[in-house]
Amino acid sequence: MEKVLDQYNSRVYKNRKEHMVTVNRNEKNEIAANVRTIPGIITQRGCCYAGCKGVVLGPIKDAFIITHGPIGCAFYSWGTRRHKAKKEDGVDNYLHYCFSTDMQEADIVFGGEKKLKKAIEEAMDLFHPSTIMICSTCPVGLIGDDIHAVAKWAEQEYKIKCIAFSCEGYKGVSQSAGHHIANNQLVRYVIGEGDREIKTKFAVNILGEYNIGGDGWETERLLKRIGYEVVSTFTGDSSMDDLKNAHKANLSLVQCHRSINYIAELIETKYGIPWMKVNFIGVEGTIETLKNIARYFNDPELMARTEAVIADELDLIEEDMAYYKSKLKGKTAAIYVGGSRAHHYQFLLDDLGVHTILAGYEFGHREEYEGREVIPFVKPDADSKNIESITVQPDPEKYHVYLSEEDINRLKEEKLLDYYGGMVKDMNDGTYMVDDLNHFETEEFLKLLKPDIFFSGIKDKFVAQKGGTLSRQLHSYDYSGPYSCFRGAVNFARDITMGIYTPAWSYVKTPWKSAPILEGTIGGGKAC
Amino acid sequence: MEKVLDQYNSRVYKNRKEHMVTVNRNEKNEIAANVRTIPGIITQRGCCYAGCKGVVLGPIKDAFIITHGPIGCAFYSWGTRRHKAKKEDGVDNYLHYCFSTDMQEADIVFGGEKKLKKAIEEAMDLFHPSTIMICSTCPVGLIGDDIHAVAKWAEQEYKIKCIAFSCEGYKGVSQSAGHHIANNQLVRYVIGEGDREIKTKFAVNILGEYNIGGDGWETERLLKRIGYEVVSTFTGDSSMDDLKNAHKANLSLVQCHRSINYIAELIETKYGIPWMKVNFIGVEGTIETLKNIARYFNDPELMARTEAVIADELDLIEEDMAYYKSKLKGKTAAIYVGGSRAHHYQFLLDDLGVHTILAGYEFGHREEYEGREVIPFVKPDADSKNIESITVQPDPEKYHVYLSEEDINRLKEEKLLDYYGGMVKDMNDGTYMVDDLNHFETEEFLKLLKPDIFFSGIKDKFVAQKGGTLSRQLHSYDYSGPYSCFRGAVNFARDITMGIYTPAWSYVKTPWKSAPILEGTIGGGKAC
Amino acid sequence: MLDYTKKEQYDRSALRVNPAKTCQPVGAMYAALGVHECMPHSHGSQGCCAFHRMFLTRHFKDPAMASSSSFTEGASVFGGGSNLKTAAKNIFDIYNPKIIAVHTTCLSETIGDDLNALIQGIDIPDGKYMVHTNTPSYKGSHVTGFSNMVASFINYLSVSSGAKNGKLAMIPGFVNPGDMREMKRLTKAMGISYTMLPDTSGVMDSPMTGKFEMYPQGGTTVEEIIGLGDSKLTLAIGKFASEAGAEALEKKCKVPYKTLPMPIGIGNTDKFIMELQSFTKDEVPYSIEEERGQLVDILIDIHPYTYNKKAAIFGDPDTVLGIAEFAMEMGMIPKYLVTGTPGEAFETAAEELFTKFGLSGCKAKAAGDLYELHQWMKEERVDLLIGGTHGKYIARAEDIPFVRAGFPIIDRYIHSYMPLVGYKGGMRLAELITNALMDRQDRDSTEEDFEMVM
Amino acid sequence: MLDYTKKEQYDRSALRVNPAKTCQPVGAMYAALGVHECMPHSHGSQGCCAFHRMFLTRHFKDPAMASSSSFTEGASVFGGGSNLKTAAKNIFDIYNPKIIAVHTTCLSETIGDDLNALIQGIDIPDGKYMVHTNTPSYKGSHVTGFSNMVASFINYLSVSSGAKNGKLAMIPGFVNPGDMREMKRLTKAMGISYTMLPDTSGVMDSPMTGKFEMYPQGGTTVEEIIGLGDSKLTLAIGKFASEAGAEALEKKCKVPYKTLPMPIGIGNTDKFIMELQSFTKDEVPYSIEEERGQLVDILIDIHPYTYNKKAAIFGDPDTVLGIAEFAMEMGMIPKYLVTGTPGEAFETAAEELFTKFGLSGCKAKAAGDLYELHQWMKEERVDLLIGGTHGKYIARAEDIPFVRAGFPIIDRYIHSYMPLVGYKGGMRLAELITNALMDRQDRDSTEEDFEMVM
Repeated sequence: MEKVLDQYNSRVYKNRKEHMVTVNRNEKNEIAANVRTIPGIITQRGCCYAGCKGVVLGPIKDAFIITHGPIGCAFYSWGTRRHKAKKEDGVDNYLHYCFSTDMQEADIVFGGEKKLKKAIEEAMDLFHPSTIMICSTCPVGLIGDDIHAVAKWAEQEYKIKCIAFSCEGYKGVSQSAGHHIANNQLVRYVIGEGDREIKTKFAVNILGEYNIGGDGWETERLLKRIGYEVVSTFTGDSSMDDLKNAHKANLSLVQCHRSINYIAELIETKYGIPWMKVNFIGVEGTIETLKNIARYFNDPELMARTEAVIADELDLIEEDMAYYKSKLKGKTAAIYVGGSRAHHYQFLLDDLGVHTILAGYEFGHREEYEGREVIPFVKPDADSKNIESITVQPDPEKYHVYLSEEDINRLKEEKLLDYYGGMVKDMNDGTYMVDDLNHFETEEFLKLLKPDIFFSGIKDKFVAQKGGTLSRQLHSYDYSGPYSCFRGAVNFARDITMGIYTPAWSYVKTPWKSAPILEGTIGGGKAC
Repeated sequence: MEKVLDQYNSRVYKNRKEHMVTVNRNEKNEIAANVRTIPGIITQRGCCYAGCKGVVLGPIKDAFIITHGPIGCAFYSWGTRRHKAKKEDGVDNYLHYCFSTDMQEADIVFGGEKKLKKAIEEAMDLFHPSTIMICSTCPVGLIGDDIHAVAKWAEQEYKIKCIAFSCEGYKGVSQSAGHHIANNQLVRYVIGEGDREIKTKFAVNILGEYNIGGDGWETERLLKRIGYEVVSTFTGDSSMDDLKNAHKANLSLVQCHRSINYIAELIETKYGIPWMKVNFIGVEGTIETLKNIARYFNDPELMARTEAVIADELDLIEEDMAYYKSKLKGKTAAIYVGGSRAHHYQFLLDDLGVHTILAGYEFGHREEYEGREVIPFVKPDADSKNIESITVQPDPEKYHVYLSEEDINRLKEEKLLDYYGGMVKDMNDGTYMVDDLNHFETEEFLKLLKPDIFFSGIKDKFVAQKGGTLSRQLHSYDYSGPYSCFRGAVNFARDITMGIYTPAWSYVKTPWKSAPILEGTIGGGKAC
Repeated sequence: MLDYTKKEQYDRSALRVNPAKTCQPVGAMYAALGVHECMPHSHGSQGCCAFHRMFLTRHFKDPAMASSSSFTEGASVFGGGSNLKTAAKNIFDIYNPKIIAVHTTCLSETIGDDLNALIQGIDIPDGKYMVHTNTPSYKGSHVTGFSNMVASFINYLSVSSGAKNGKLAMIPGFVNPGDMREMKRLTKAMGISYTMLPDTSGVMDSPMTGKFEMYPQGGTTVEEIIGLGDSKLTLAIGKFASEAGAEALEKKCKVPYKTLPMPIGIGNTDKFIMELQSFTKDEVPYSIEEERGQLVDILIDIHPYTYNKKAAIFGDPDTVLGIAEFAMEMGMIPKYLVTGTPGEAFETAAEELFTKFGLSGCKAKAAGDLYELHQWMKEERVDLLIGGTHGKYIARAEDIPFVRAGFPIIDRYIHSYMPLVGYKGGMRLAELITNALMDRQDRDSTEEDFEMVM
Repeated sequence: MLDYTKKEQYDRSALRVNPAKTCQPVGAMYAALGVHECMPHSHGSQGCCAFHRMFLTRHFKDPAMASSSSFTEGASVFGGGSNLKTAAKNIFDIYNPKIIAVHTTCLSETIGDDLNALIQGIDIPDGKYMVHTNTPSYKGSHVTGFSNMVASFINYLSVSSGAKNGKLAMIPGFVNPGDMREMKRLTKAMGISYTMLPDTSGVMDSPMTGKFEMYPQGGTTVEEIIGLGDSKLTLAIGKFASEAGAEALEKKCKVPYKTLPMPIGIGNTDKFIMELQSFTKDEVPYSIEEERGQLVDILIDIHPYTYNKKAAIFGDPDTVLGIAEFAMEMGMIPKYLVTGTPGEAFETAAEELFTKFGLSGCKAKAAGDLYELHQWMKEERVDLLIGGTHGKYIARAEDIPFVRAGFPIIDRYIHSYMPLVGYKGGMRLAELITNALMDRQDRDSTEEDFEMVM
């Protein structure tokens, strides 16, 4: 690690040193996270807009999202994130569209509200959406457009739902700020409005599951097979109506802790529904998760069904997993992805005998590294203080509990509820944990650690590969998936196996460089 | 014409001079045709096998044709001739298959009958055809395989129809010999065997229509619209069963005179059905043909229906034809194709205002040039004598007449029946008629006459085009069609219009050759 | 797919739906990647840089290295000067480029950061360079950004020494490395000494070597850019993407220039070659004449499959105009031409082309979008859609054959190596188009019309 | 489509159904077209010549000039000597070639015409040549005919003067002009002086000039063939198509030779380049290294779309083996390999490849046909079919993506200009294959799985 840091100047050295930890289970493994990236350092981080529109809101299929700003941001977030959604009767699906006010110089100079209103008017004429969301990009905040007032106007004018998100790109230090802003507005304006009838008491929300590559569908399939009712998924393949009914569930399952924990907590406060950190990535992880959920619901039949389904699903993948494990055992991996995936995928890699030797988050907070116990000790800084935190009160009508307070408290004590332990507890001594891993460090760590696979995103994928290290994108799954639950594990195993064993790697070396004057028999030809 | 001939040595000069005529209506316009091509002269002609298997037999969809010989001939005639055929319930369709005995050296040395028998055995096992045809290629005749004996064996062994065709490539002087051989066997073994019920008295055979590019379908559509029943088509989109019933018709329509006139005559002799030369190419040609047929059947209702259909079909194409004529009027064409097309297409070109300045046949006989009146004066030579001529007697049971002998004779006198006048009568003075137009002459005539279009085949198409003359294939229609009847005329007009007006022609000249040092403003750019 | 797109015309003035352009900075970043040892730098919040790198990487499947000023809310209030200063120091320190090429974003433009002043205040190491261009995202498009960045390289660096160096300056337009290679091959074949700016070949199509290179072998060197001032002539390939750079060089160093259309198709490549010939005065080598003759031969051969086929073409203006003219050379009807990039010149040039080829009933629109194009296609169907990946939804919705050409293509591979320019590029494009049309004919034909020979 | 093809295995020994080869003479004709000012001459009945010219024209969409002895029944009985004599006189008279290259047919072979004797009896004009090869249609295939014709050119013409000329002799195999150009480009780039025989580039891909040339600019000259005897080394590209010629040159002129696989894909092109390097001893230029690295880069990038995809490949043996190895380099499984050309060496070479790449369960068959291939594909489906046009029926019947590669392709255009050999050819082939697979994924995906980024 020092080898990497030593090449920095002193200011950068000091800063970056705090973002790196050599894991030692006997120590605190404190890490700096969710702080601003030093200018000029080639970070892989995105912005607040990407977190709000791109991650949290984007998957909502019937939300007509107008990006208010110049064209770029809308264009880049059009169809690129693989949050899949099915057509559904009576529910609009705008995922193949891209809407923007495409602000021009005059709008910047004279203000863009007028154009935004006109855009809404045109949207209503052409598409008749029932929900419009407005997401602002950088200049909007600076020129002072009041998008919230416009939203209010639209609601009155068209009798639709219209929600504004002030998610200008410069807010916060990464996508994380955008998640928070999206979470706040969904709690404020969406959750709790529904009145759908819930059919079983085993009713759950899946939070922080965006259905990338169909992960959410696979998770839902599994849960339904056991007997759960999925009330809402935040926000993969969801309609507004799904989200509005989230308060009807009896448990919230939190898959991606970072992007959605605000909602999980606010739902509990307001509606009494506790949340449980789950992990549907990896066979063992999925099994443990399923058992934990069953423990919460505490129903013998459900428990039996859980065991039966686990056995059956295991049976179907056993042979494949054994095969892939035989091909992958002993390989090493480095993971650097957005939020929780860098943690989750270590379980799946473990299943396959692959050791994770370096892991880091692009926009995680300290609790994703060190566990929620660290929250009281996290000091807010200028950047985080700029993001609004909202508070809610119990809803007198809709507040409901499934377990007794006693049971809940017991489960909380057991850290089964309202708890997330973070990544470091699952990492081995001597491995590395690096926050906001930048280009330079990526290059250096890859050279030093020589992992067999580097899991990352599109921006560093080819950097790694040019250097001879296989890289798979864990944001987009390289356009494959699903990777969740049992079947997903096989897909994942197949994909990395093919990457590692792809014959082209063996041609990287130019043969005439190693054997400049080769004589003799070639390809079955006769010698002279 | 002399300009072309003058470049030949004396022997070739003498020979080729006889194949060329400058049309003069006041003279005899005698031409040498159906005689062997001088070795070394690059002819476009094919062989006997091509005429027999390729042209006449190939289109019969449920005939399982085994080419007995080395692989090449079967391969070349696989799917390349565009005789289209539709799937039909209960009728096999082998047109997408290619069957051959693929003779090897041992078969040549020790004889190929055994392999042929085995091939039939395998064909029966795998395909269960109801008809097998055996077509022999060059070496088979030389080594003396008795394919007719094998055919007889197969008929007995498998209770199927099996017909052998000794159509070795070296027989005759062109494809023409092959037509004759095919015609003979079809009369001997096929026609007359059927017992299909004929529904109307307006029952016709269409002879010499191979449904290239769907021509036959269009002709049939038109005839049926008027009220005719098409008993059989020789052989486009036909089944064996269709052919077997040809003797039930009341009139044979002969489209391609050259390839089928043997059958037309033999049918008349044997079953009493007269034949009429028709021409469904060109609007005026089609109209005249339809009226002629109606005259034969001599039914007022049919005649009225004929007029009505003509009027209606004309109405549909009028505007298009006028448009294309406006684009094509005054253009000139040269035509060199297999048999009758060189004659037929002059009508269609006339419709469009295009003048044919040179025409010739690849394998026509003198009667296709000069008319059937010349037949008594055609001297058989060694090559033609080698092709069997068969004679038939009236069939006591199946002989039938539609018109009185008197009427028939009158129509014959009027040259409406049993007559073909040949091409020359429809050509203008000063135009050229060239038989077996070879490569050298093609090149020279194109340079001298500079026609706007050269209609020919694939072998000379690109010769013409490299020289800057548009060429359209009239064997395959360049994979377009149908070109027959009214609608077909529009297709044809469209195709040659696009060929002539295709912008690429204007780029043939390399610009820097004509303007080596071009200065100044280019493409809207500023001058220096 | 795209079920809410309606045939009926509707005049939008505010809502952009399914854009056919993106913002300036990504173009500037791409141009800067075409300079050797250059670090493109995005002066704004880090999301811009992330989006642009992501997008370029998706198109080229190669690393797109760039840095950011990583604005936070503070910088947005107080200006990005200190961010840029820190960034410059760190970039030179850590990544050691020869030159940093800064482009602005809508954020820094709205704040009003004065980049000239900021850069002057920065302590640039000896022998290193720092340049900038203004790329407000709310004006023009990615093509404008490309154009601006090229002009800024010239404005900052090019110097006229007073002695001409006999070289040709060439601005290749917003094209793929494969296109740049082809233009260079032709120029070399003409025996011309040239400098191409920018030149992303060797950078965005760099070979796999087992070693990552932050600055691969390709790209125009700073020395070459400086030397541009002594060029004899500039060829600006594509009015939209390249004229600004050529104008800058004329203004600064008195290098005359000519603007050529993108050399796609025969006529446009002819203009390119003739211009080269007029530069060198040498004969055009037979090899080029042969390629040209082959392409003409091909176009005549394939005309039955292309003639009168209607195409809708969208993408960047210079590329769309080039493809449209080639389509017309193939006898096709470029029924609809759409670019997201604003600029009347596009529509004017398109109308001139329609007139030249005697076509009526074709539409061209600048500052258009794919929603409108789709509406037109519903109103009157075309036989073929040509453009970048974003057309695939329309192609599927309308079941229309689709040829990917232009920028961006983010759902296919290898395209960036393969030129569309030059006669060779014409062969490729002709093959792509003909195959798309013939594949469709095969797919739609009945069994009895399924052709063995075509 | 092909409804009568049954999955169940059936052992045929006599009936050939849907062949994957054709007869020798067409190969000899093609080889002869690769000699400058040569008139290929078919000694047999004129239908052979017509069929072969037709077939070559359909593949190349360019004139295939050749003459015939125009046998009639008489010649078949009494021998074709007088026909040949007349033909030779007329050909020299009218078409004035430098050389006539006669090939036999099953007819003249069965008659037993002694071509050596016949030609000796012909009065050949001064400075003109007449050679022949025996191409009995009932042995081997068109590839054999090609091979025989090349050997005969050498046997007739090549002379060892005793002084080596330092040149490399190269027999390129039965490939397209585009492939020959690419092999020549690479050889030139290595700084090697060479003679390629035959060389149909410039002949079968000749440009449109508005003037028909019976003998276009391309082709190996007779002088060059004579000079082959002084070559330092022969490279026979493709055992089946080229070894016979190389052997002939060794036997006649003591020129040593090496047989290389068709340079399709990385490994095979590496062998080609290494062999060239071992010939010249010079360094391989960076431009070639760069192309290679680009191809490797591409293969790594596309592997998720190609890995473990099963392909059926048919066509000519050298080509099929080359494509198969490239497919394996792409991580594909070349499940079925079929050539119609007989020769155990094909199956042996295929088995060696399967072993080299650790694959089991793949089948290879020489002297096979498309009926059997189709049966296999029914038994176990593949993801892709690669071969000439005749595969299109199977592709449609089984709804399997189809990449056209090899000979003959008679239903598409432009392919003959585009190399499959060399690293550049690899890029093309990789693009064709990947696009076919990705287009299929797009076609078959549900709307919700239809991907913008791939």
